[in-house]
Amino acid sequence: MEQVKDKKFGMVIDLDKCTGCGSCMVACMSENNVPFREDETDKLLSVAWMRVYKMTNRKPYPDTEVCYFPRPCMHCEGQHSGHSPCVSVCPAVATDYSTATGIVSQIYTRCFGCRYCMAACPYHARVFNWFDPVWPHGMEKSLSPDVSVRMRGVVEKCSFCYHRYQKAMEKAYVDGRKELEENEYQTSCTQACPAGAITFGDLNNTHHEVYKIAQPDHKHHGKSKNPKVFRLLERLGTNPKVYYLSSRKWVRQLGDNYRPDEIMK
Amino acid sequence: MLPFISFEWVWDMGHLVFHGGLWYALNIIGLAMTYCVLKTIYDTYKGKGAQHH
Amino acid sequence: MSFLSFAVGGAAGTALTPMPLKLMDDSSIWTQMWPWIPVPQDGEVSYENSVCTLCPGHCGITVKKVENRVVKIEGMKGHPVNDGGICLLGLAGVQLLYGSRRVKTPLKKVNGKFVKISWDEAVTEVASTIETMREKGDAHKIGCLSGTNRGTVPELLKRLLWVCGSLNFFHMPSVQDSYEITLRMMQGGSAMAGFDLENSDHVISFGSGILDGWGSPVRMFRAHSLWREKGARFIQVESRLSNTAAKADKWVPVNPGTEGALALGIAAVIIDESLYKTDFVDNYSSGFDSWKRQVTNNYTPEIVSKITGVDKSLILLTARDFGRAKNPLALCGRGEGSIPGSIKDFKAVHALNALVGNINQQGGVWAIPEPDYINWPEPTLDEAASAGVSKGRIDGAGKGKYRLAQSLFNRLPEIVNSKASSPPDVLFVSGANPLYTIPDTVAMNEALNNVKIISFSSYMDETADKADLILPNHVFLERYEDVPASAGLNQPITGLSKPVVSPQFNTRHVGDVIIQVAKKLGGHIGDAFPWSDYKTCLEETLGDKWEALNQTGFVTEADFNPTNDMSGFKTDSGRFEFLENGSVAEVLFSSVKPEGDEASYPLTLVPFDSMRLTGGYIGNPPYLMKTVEDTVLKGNDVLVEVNPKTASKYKLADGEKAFLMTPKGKACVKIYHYEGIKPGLIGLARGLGHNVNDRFLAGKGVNVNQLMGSKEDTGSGLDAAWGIRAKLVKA
Amino acid sequence: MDSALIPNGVKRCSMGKFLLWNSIIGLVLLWGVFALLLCWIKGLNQTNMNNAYGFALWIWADLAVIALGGGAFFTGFLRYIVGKEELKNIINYAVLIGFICYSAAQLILGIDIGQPLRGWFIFWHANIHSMLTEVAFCLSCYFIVLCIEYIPLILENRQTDKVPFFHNLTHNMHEVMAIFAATGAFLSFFHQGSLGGVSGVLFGRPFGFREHIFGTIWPYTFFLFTWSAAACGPCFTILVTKITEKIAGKKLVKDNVIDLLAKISGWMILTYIIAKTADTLYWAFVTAPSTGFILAKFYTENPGSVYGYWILFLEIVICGFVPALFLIVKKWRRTPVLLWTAIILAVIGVSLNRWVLVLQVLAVPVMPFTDWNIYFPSWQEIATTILPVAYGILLIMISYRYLPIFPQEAELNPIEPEPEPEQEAKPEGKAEEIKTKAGEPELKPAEA
Repeated sequence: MEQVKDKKFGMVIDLDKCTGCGSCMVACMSENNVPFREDETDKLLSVAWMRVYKMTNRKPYPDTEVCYFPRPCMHCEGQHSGHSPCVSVCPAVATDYSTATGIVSQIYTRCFGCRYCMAACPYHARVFNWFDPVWPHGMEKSLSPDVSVRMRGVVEKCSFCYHRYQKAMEKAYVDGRKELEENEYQTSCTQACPAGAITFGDLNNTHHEVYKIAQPDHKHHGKSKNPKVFRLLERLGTNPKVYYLSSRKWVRQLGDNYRPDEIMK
Repeated sequence: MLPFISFEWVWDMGHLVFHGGLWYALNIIGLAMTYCVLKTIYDTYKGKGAQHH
Repeated sequence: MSFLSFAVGGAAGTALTPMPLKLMDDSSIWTQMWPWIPVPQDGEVSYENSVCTLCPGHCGITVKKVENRVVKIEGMKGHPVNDGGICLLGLAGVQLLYGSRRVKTPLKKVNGKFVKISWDEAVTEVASTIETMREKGDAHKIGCLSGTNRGTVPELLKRLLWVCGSLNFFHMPSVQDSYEITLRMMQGGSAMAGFDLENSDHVISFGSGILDGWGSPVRMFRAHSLWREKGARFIQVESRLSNTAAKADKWVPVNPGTEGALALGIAAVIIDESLYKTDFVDNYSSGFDSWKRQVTNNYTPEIVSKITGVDKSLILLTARDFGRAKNPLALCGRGEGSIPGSIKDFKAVHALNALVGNINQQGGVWAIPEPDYINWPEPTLDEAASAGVSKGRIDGAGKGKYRLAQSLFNRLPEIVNSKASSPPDVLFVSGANPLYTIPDTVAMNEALNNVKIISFSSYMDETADKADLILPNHVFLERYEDVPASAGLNQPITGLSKPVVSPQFNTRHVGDVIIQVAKKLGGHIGDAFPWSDYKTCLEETLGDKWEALNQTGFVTEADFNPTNDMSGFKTDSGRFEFLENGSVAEVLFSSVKPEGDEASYPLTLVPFDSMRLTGGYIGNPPYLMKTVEDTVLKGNDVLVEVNPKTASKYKLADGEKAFLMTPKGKACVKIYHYEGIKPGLIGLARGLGHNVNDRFLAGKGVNVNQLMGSKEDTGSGLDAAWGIRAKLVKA
Repeated sequence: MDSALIPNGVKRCSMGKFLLWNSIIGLVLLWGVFALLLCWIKGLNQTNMNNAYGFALWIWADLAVIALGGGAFFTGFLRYIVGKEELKNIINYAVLIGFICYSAAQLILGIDIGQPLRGWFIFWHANIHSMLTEVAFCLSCYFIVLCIEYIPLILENRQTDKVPFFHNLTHNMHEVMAIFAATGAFLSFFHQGSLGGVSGVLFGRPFGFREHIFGTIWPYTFFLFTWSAAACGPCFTILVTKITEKIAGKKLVKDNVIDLLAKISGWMILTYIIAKTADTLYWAFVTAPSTGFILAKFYTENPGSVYGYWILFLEIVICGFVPALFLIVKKWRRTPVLLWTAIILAVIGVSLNRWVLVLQVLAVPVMPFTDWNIYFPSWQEIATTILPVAYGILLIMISYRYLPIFPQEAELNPIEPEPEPEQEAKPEGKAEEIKTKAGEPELKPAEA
């Protein structure tokens, strides 16, 4: 029997197309039963799996430029398989790296809220439920049964809409297939993005659009061969699976830290 | 935590070393304490300790 | 002692049993299923297509349901407007359906407080109100304000007013009105402006927030992405680095309010360097020569540079690029387009389009015919109605200096104050929230003080709160409604919004209410509404479209293609008019001066739009509030964008509290140092400062309309204010 | 009233004074318990932690008390394994302090985790690759050892000692204490080290990350933490002993004992701080720059300039080399002022080190477009951190009153015939006052 090949689901976000509208954030919230509170202006207490950062080139008017930067979970692979910053530190195996999909999972009922993973993640992709989630009377009707509601005191994060993968696989299984079509499994943000800035797929599959844009060099921990494509904080060795595309040099440079002597050249 | 029971368990070097060390230490503590208690029961039965007072 | 031994022994014994382990296990299992954490109910999943009517974009949506619950709204694949994409407001539509802001039953204000009434009582109340007005001979003092003027629901409202004796049907104005007026003046006839964005290779936007909610947002985003893919150029002319400006290939920072002058300046260069399309100008236009003279004489790059603050070289460069492009396209209308703006700006920009010959051309501006499927027989008016109708409109729209406008609700405070004509005594409000969205809300509030407001609002918004009677409509996910046109789309489209779930509360379709009120009134009025209910009315009206609409959710005219069609000009000359009536004054740019004097108000407040804040009649749902950046709102404080240079001049630190004062009002704000705003300006987001019964929205920030004034455009009578003089004082 | 419980040959204050001070400290304790309940019932929104500051005051307090409680394992190691006999005169107190520190750490961890009822998952679903798992296991095991070491002390109370079983148990446990001490040292080596690894393994946090020994096993901070706990823990033991002496108004441990411990500490600190300096230099010039960070990025341009180079100077020079020299040079360590200075500096030094490796790690922005995170604890966090301090003081007060903690006390303070109970009580009471007021700032970082 033919062995099912390991997937490496990943994303390319085209920062030239991204308008910073925030639809990806709401698409994610709505899909994943993300709670909301009366005051959501303290972004460090806010539960959001996808966050759109705004960065500027820090030049004065009128040379100012702005670029928006959507940041889901990077689903880091690390330098050796599954050694992502967060998975390696979780004391209770509440988060795990799947070598079959490349997805970093989070088991809410297992997490006991030590927040070590949050300290480990340089992307702030992980958020803690500081508060009990409360849906105003009637609004709980909008909750999706595909994703469980998280309780206070646990960490949560983007799952690349893993439940969608499961649903797609179930369907494929019923159809007698082992492999999914590219469009069968797409994340909620990818699907919603009105600018079509997000491309999602299998980075191991050379036919997938995401592979064609990201051009990951698997021999070098997935580093992109496309000069316009970069990953966030690549130098830390996190080996993230979310790639960014920008035609602007300053944007690409803001994706990582550089010493002054490196910026010179 | 326990082999065979918990699904996190993997039979690899890491688990053997880690849990080996752990159970080694726990056993020493347990055995030493058991020894103390048994010896104390024996001593007390022999009437030791009371003559101090 | 024996008890102590017993207790100690018991405790030690218990500790050795599996009980502590069992308790430990149980307690952790309890934390995994806390009773106060909701468990979403599973069930059969189904999908239904509909149309989102939360903004004029009218995207197709696919609603995901579990049993009879809506759990997600997604963009409809294959829809001509959005093809699968969806904006954040559309996504958060579920929260409007189930949200706490809903009006759950008809309400009547008694002694300043709302009391619940039955639908029979509500319908009777409305009928008797109309009856009384008619008996008093005040039928013309019944008014209606609708969010839109297209579709069967506004038409039913308009019809009800008409057969009762009033022509005072208003709709909320926007840039769509400005564009219609512009097209009427320059191309003749009545049509909507459509933009063939996807086929343009060079777009210049004069302050339009094409990525901030202008037009049909999702379609604009898709067009922008397409430009990126095929390398089309996109230039943004704006005084603030908006999201749109941030995405532009070139941001042309301009003095606010002078965008029209820049358009004429660009035209002058194009004429000067003979980059314009002689074919179109010579064969299909009229008045070009005198227009050309005016432009080239008065809008040389030097002069325009002085007016706009844009470097001469940049003007030349921008003009040449535009003139040389294959399919250039210029857009007008500030921000998301909620304020109509100055007609002169629109005419200047439209003339620029004509100059490069892109009227009814690929990648150009198209005249989209108005939807024509509503063809109800003219009703018979009774005596009271005829008397009322003969009194005409109170806002003067369609006559004299306001001849170009259809409706001028912004003039209401002025009408009340001047007592020139009689203000309405009764006002129906449907799909609008004028007490929040119309600039100078204080004046609007005063103007409505003596008006009996009958609201059809689904939500308890500012206007509904002031109403005497609320007859809550179903929200868009619960009702049928035809959705004609999509703002700025390059093809005629009709959509159908369908009920995907049964009504959650004791609400009723506004169409049904109108029909029932009419039947209650009886006579000619009842006769004018021959349908048993709204659905029947809709079905009959749509005729053969009904089937298709029910199946696919939208119908388009497949054969619509106006490119190279130059026969469509319905002006007297049958040509494109550079100059209507040959008037020189029309060419001359006149800046709409912001209200207030420069001496006491050295700065200028400019409202801005963003996708994350809805400035319209529907306030932000909770998920949208979640996306609002902390540089816009922090706690309950709104932040105003101030250039660091300006801030240091007034010694205002980043994050510091200050009072923002305009001739219209005062508000406490926080300072946000933003390099992307022109020095001297204060940027304030539209869409905050709601005063509604929703703790996720209310009391957060300041409603900019409270600080803004209205400025009547000389060309149309519509509101053209883009800013107001202001000052900042340390708190 | 309770004279039958008080050890033979020593004097204690009156029951009234004792209870009065007990209740004052008890009030502080209750305040802490109130805050603790708030955190448990309402959740961690009671703190000023946030998604950027998932680790904060509490984790620092944990790391610090474990380091300061390191005096117990290291003194035990010296006493039972190395064979420094003199240290038997301070080992009891070292064990008690260790017991307080470790129970405090566990209490704080119990508040710190978002789901306290699932705390045991760390054992049951253990991920052995996580430093925290190693910490949890070794820490719990070592706490058992500390309990075992504390039990004989309790049983040596005049009344319990009369019971033959307890007397024999005490005797037998003392017989095999070396085994427990050895196991304790083994466990401490690992959990102290693992605590060092907590930030050292965070390769997503260039401020905390360190190179690993053999490339993969443990970061060098693992050894630095064990070493620094062994070096500075005894200083804390000396400090608390000295404070207790001040409060009790009498000498409790002979100078030669203190002197020996201080000397060993001195050499330990010196070797540690040299290693720490080397580590810092390698990190500053090799490890961090390889990820694009230069030292200035960690220490400049932050709000209020809270995090500056002064931290490095304070930690390495003022609280490292200075106390090391003070303790190594015989003349200096025998000068009371310098001894006091040295032990206080050493305690501050190790606490500062833990602070930096918990809080500054999270304060430094890693994504280039984000800003520094600044944090200040909420009153609930402070109260719950003071809670174990109060608990520690109470336990010391009770233990000191009823247990023969200081074997040399009777010898150093022979009871004069016909003592006046009033006079006896007064200095004790005053001393208690000093303890709570003046003693607190020093005790806080230690036992919190």
